[in-house]
Amino acid sequence: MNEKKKANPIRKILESRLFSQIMPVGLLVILTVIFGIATKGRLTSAASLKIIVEQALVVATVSTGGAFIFASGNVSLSLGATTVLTATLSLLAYNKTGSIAVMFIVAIGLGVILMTVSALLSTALGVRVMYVTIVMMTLLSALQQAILGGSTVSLPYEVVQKLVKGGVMYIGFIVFFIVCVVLFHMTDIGRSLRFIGTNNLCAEQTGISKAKYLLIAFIIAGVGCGIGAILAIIRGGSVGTSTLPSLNMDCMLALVLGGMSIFGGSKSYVYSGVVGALTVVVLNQGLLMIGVDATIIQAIRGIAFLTLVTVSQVRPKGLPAPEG
Amino acid sequence: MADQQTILEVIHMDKNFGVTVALNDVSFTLERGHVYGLIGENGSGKSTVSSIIAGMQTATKGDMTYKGQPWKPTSMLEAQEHGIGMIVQEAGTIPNITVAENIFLGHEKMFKKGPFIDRAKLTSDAQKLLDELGIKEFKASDRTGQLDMQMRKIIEIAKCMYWKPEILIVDETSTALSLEGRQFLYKVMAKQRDENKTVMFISHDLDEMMEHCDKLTVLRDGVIIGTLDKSEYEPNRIRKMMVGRELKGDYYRSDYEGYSDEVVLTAKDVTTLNDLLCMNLELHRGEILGIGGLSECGMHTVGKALFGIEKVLDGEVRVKDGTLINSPRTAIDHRMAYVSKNRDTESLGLSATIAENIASTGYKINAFFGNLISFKKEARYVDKQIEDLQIKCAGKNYMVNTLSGGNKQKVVFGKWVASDAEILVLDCPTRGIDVGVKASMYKLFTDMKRSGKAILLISEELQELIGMCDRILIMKDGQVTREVMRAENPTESSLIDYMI
Amino acid sequence: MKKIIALLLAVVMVFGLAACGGTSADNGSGTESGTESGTATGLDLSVHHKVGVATVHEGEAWEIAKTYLETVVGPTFNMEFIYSEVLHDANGLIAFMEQCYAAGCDGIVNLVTSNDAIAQGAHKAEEWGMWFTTQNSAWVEEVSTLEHNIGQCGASPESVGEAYKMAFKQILSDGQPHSVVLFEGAAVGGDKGQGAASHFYSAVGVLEAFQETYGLTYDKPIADLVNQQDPGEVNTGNPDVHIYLYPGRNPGDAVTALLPVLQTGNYDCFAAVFSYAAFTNAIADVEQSTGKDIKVIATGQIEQQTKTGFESKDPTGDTVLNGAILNDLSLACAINCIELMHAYSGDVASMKDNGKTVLLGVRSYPILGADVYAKMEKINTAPELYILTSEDLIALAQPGVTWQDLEAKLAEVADVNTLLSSKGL
Amino acid sequence: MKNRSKLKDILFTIAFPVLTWAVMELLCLIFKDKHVIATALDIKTVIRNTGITAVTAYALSFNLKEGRFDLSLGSQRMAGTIIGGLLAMALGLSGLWLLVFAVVFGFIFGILTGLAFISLRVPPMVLGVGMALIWEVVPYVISGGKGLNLFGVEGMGILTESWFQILVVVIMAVLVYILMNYTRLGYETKAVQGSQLIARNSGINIFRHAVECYALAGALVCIAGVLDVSFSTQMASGLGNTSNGVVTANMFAMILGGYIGERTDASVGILDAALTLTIFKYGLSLMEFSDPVNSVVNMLIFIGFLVFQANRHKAALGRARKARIELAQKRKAEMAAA
Repeated sequence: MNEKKKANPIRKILESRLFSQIMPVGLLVILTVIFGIATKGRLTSAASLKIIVEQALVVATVSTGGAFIFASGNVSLSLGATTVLTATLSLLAYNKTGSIAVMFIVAIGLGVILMTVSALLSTALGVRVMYVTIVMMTLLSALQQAILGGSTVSLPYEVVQKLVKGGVMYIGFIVFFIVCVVLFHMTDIGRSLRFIGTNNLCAEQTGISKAKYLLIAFIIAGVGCGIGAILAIIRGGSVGTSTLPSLNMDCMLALVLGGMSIFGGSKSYVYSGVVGALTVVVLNQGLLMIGVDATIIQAIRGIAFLTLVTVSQVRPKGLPAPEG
Repeated sequence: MADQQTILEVIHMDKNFGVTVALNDVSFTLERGHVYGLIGENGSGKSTVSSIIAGMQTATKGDMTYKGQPWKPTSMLEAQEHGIGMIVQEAGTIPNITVAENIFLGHEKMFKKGPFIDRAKLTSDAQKLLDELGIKEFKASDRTGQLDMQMRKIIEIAKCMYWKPEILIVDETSTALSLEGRQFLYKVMAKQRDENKTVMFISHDLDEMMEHCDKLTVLRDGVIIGTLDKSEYEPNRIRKMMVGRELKGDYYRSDYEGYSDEVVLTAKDVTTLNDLLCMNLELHRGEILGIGGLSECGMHTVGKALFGIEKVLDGEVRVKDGTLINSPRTAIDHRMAYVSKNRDTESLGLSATIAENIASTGYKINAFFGNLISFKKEARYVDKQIEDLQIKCAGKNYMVNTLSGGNKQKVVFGKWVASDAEILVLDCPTRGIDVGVKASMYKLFTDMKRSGKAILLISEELQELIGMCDRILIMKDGQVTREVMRAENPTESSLIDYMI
Repeated sequence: MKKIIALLLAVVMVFGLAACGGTSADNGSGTESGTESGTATGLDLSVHHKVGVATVHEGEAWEIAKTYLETVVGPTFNMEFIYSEVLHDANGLIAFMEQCYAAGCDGIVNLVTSNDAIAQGAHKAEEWGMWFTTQNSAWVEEVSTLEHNIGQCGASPESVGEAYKMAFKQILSDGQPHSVVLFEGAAVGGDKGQGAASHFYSAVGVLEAFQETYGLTYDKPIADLVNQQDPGEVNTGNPDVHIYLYPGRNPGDAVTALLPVLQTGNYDCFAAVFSYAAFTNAIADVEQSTGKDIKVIATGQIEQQTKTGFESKDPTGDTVLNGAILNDLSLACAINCIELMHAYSGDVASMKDNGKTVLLGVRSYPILGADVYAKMEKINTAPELYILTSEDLIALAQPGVTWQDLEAKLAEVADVNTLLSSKGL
Repeated sequence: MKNRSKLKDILFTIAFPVLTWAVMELLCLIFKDKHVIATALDIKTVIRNTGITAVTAYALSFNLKEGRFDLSLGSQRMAGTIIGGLLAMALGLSGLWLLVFAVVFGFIFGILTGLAFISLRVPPMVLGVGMALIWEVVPYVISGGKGLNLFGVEGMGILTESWFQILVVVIMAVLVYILMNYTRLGYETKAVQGSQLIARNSGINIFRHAVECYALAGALVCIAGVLDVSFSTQMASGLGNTSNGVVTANMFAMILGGYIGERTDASVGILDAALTLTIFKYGLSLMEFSDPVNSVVNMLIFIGFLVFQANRHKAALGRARKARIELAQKRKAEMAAA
């Protein structure tokens, strides 16, 4: 049955590419404006906006890298654990050597290595990506616990200050983000990954090697985890077993809020993570400022998230599943 | 009494999808003891009307009576239980359960014993049904996953026949069946007629329709154009009714131009795990080489093996410069292209846009600075194909799944034409495409051939092979058993003889 | 259309919920900035202050402290509190402080105990001009000179260590050899400002009690033993005395890991430097299986679970809990708020010792029997039964009251009997 | 013939826990001079942990095998157990009622999650992230942040009795077995696991089915919650989307169970796998592996198993290929001769 679909106009808008690209950004702006008004401008003050951006940075960075994996139709649950373990080990490396450069190199190197291992388990040994990442999630946080025990490792405050003053957080994020935008939207990497996400059989038959591009995706995500780890270190000054426990969930939340399909494919954008992370922080901050209890905010976050996802998608006739 | 003969009446039926009119004031009557054919292009409304009768959807306006009573089914199950069964185009069976469980899928209530399901009775009932239908190839307790696609399709037919339908609706089923499978289906249809029941048969295949239907109703754009009795059948007339414009009876190529001696692709003693065993072929520049055979002869694997998708265990596939083809990437790098038989699942990203699909072959071609892709070049790459192939779409940024079958196939061709492929391996490229688009496809093949490209055309339609190919290779048991030249002017029956 | 309705509904829902939670948003003028330092202006209770409370606690004891803050401290000092979710580290603290700053808070009560969290937090507070006060038993020197860091209080390490030592000495005094499994919590690094200092000194207290009673020869200094990250048996030099140390913050994991250890039957004492409740069933099972009584001593609060522990019997007929080292969260919170009030009054100097922050020790109460606890449990159950009542708070918040005065007050309420009699119990 | 293969299947199933026990026993004897299972308490612990693992794995499998990974399952466990427990305590009822209430609430949270799924129709993982945020708040608000604390509560003793725990685990395993093999739900589950699309076209109400799966998963996971809390006496009401860890940790049991169950039945397989893994972990903890190290070892073995499972058909494939190549050589020789 191939009756030409001429659905109602709202459906048409929802299906259009432009809408799905602009909607999340628009939403972020609207939320900011609403809360700006509700808090009599306190939310939109320069200091407050700076805070919002800084709070969103770690999630934004890690999910920007993660977007490459999600674009290929694979769900990664180990981004959070990778980032935290990376942060731990690079801090230990700093404490051993006292060199910031070593810390940076270890962070990015380790992020890449850990993610490469995940990728190879999947591409070379044929284990499903989701299972690999579930195992890695548990494995890496257990490793971190085994290494740290109950203690925390920290970076001396002067060093943190130096890094903050040097704008390392912003530079790190912006450089990574720009590279990602270029790789995702202007080279074959992003296009291939999206195509794999849309239909990996077809991609394979069009000469797009899933194994190769998935490996690239994991490596980029690994760099994201490494930079995210550094940002987390700079922000918190220390890492322990309970650092960023829900980072992976936050990243998924951010990506989806930012307009990306969890099934990846055509509707994948590298900036989703950034937009989504900012949206979550604005929502949090705004609600807190108008005096909502922190506990309730979590529930609101959940409701708002589900509502937004529901409203912005074309409701499938059947149940949502890759097969339809 | 004539009234007793009437089993179903459709009266002034309308069906709208949003602003699209799928059916417009359709009325007809079905009588017992007949096989009715419903024919029309894609989107003509033939599937819509049959699915309304079978309870898959409801009409916007109009009535139906069934056995003299008003008929308004709310689900397929309801229709089935009242004696209207439908074999659907793409229903399928579930591999991890038994044949019996597949047959009674959705009807497990029938075997309820308290809170439980009586599995023994379920299996024995199913076996009884298979015996009745004379199916001996498998048992009711077999796991469905062990059976091949043919057999699974036969399970679907059996599943439908369990309900002893008074009206059997067969929607585009034969396209998925091999010759033997079709014979089984025709037998079931004939039996139905002999038992004074009714069949409604929907198919693209005009020959098949003319052979098996007592009456043919032609639909176009949701309107009944006319109904013909068997005596009035004439292919050109029917085609004309379907498309609403004069179509040349023969839209295949009529020339006998030869091809170059230059071999561009060689397969030597190719053996794959399941289907091919020492298969040999040579494809020449400017040649359309056809491959035909019974569906399990392995011909669909040929395409995959040549293109490096299916692993070649023994033997080799090489292009002109001697490069061994062992992956799609090397194939594409040597300007090969492959169109799969399963267009929607293998050749297209349905939820990606038209532009993304076409551009998927051109990441390297459209790069300008290292790996950076030039948006301008890419847009040109895509636009040219949409224009040249006249892909009907609201815009290149719309999803492919909004297109009709023919236009989808054009997108597939677009991506390969754009990549300037020299060797095209096409597996059933005109499958499920309506006549109009088909004609333009054939023209495209001919043009490509003339421009020196080599085409390997794997097809289940004998007419197509005869009409288009310079040479036809007939396959059996994974090997090429016969070569037929265009000059021989083969007929369908001679080809079938070779196949068997 | 449906979409629009859904969107509207969502907006209504979000704001509806927001309204439910946000009743206090519009009352009170709300000071826009916290930069009011300068000359002392006297105790002015008419000014409304918003204070962010960054907690690491959850559960009953924390709820009791919250009730105290809400019903006594808040109304007395005209303070409004914003509570964090349960925080774990510096990252969480900073994020919460940012939110507080944006929400207009001018003071932070920080309960996140690790030096780096405290240091980071203090620096942030300094940067934004928010007053910062902390609950932790280890003094953080590196930020002690920051103007806006006005002080620390916490279970005083000596007192908590002493309490454990005392409790154990009493148990070990029967002349028999005893062995202990010690759940150390976040003790590792507690002396270096990484874990929790109180946990560290508690563990040290236990080890010292054993050492002094049996003349044990540990193969390492006690501090190094406590700082070991891996769980395991300590070399005691006495074959009849076994000591098993288990560091870890998650009681659930600890139970699974310690059950086989307890089951060897080698141990007849169990000490937990924080909540012991998760271990009760495991210990009961072991007692039943081995027929030996296990003495339990743990850090506790004045709350139901401590009461039940003293009142219930284990399978061998002994009480489930044999000794509790009580730390009163409410008292510590009160001290933090008093420090904040001094800061608001411009009286920062009297809270500092030569410009440096001071660590005020909140004493632990060792309770070694159900009878004593029966009296103690009444504490914190009514406004006049809190250790510091509304009058105490106002008296201690007067400008001119110094940190020495606070220290004296803490010493005054340090003894269980004195405290009980002062409350008429 | 058939009987013999059945016997083989049974031996295969028994071999997993028995061999694991034997290996751990040997290691424990060599390195620690201890037995893995020496006392009644050891048995009790193993039973309880097996129960928790098995029930959670069942709960996971209902949705996961149909392609729905419910990330909110942990929050449902927390919410159902805490609220059920608080209700039982408020009414002064015994531990049995706590179990009943927890299951009922788990069921309700499951149904609500399922209803949200079929009405919102967002991808399951997205739904899970959102629902977890919401469900975590419910027990937090209801318990005032205190969570559930059963220590010293009258009448909860029954929960810690071995016979009761065995009974719960056995009844639950039998129920799942019957449910999966002899009822409509089982029939539908197998069908939907095969293909949701086809099942739907055949008239199976996949919407109702999905809700049923969610509801069952919710109820089951709360049994695990109760078994857990009966021992640890308390369940904290955590926030911040961290509640799902306890559930995903049982993924290994589910997958290993699926593998063992190929020979017998999925429900038997999962129970068997749970027992195997519990003995393994228990053995490691006897050898004084700390919890994180224990996890690391387990996960490494899990990876190994996943790799094995993904590649176990390769040997057969290799043989088939070899045979095919030989056939091709023979055919070539024939053709050359002809």
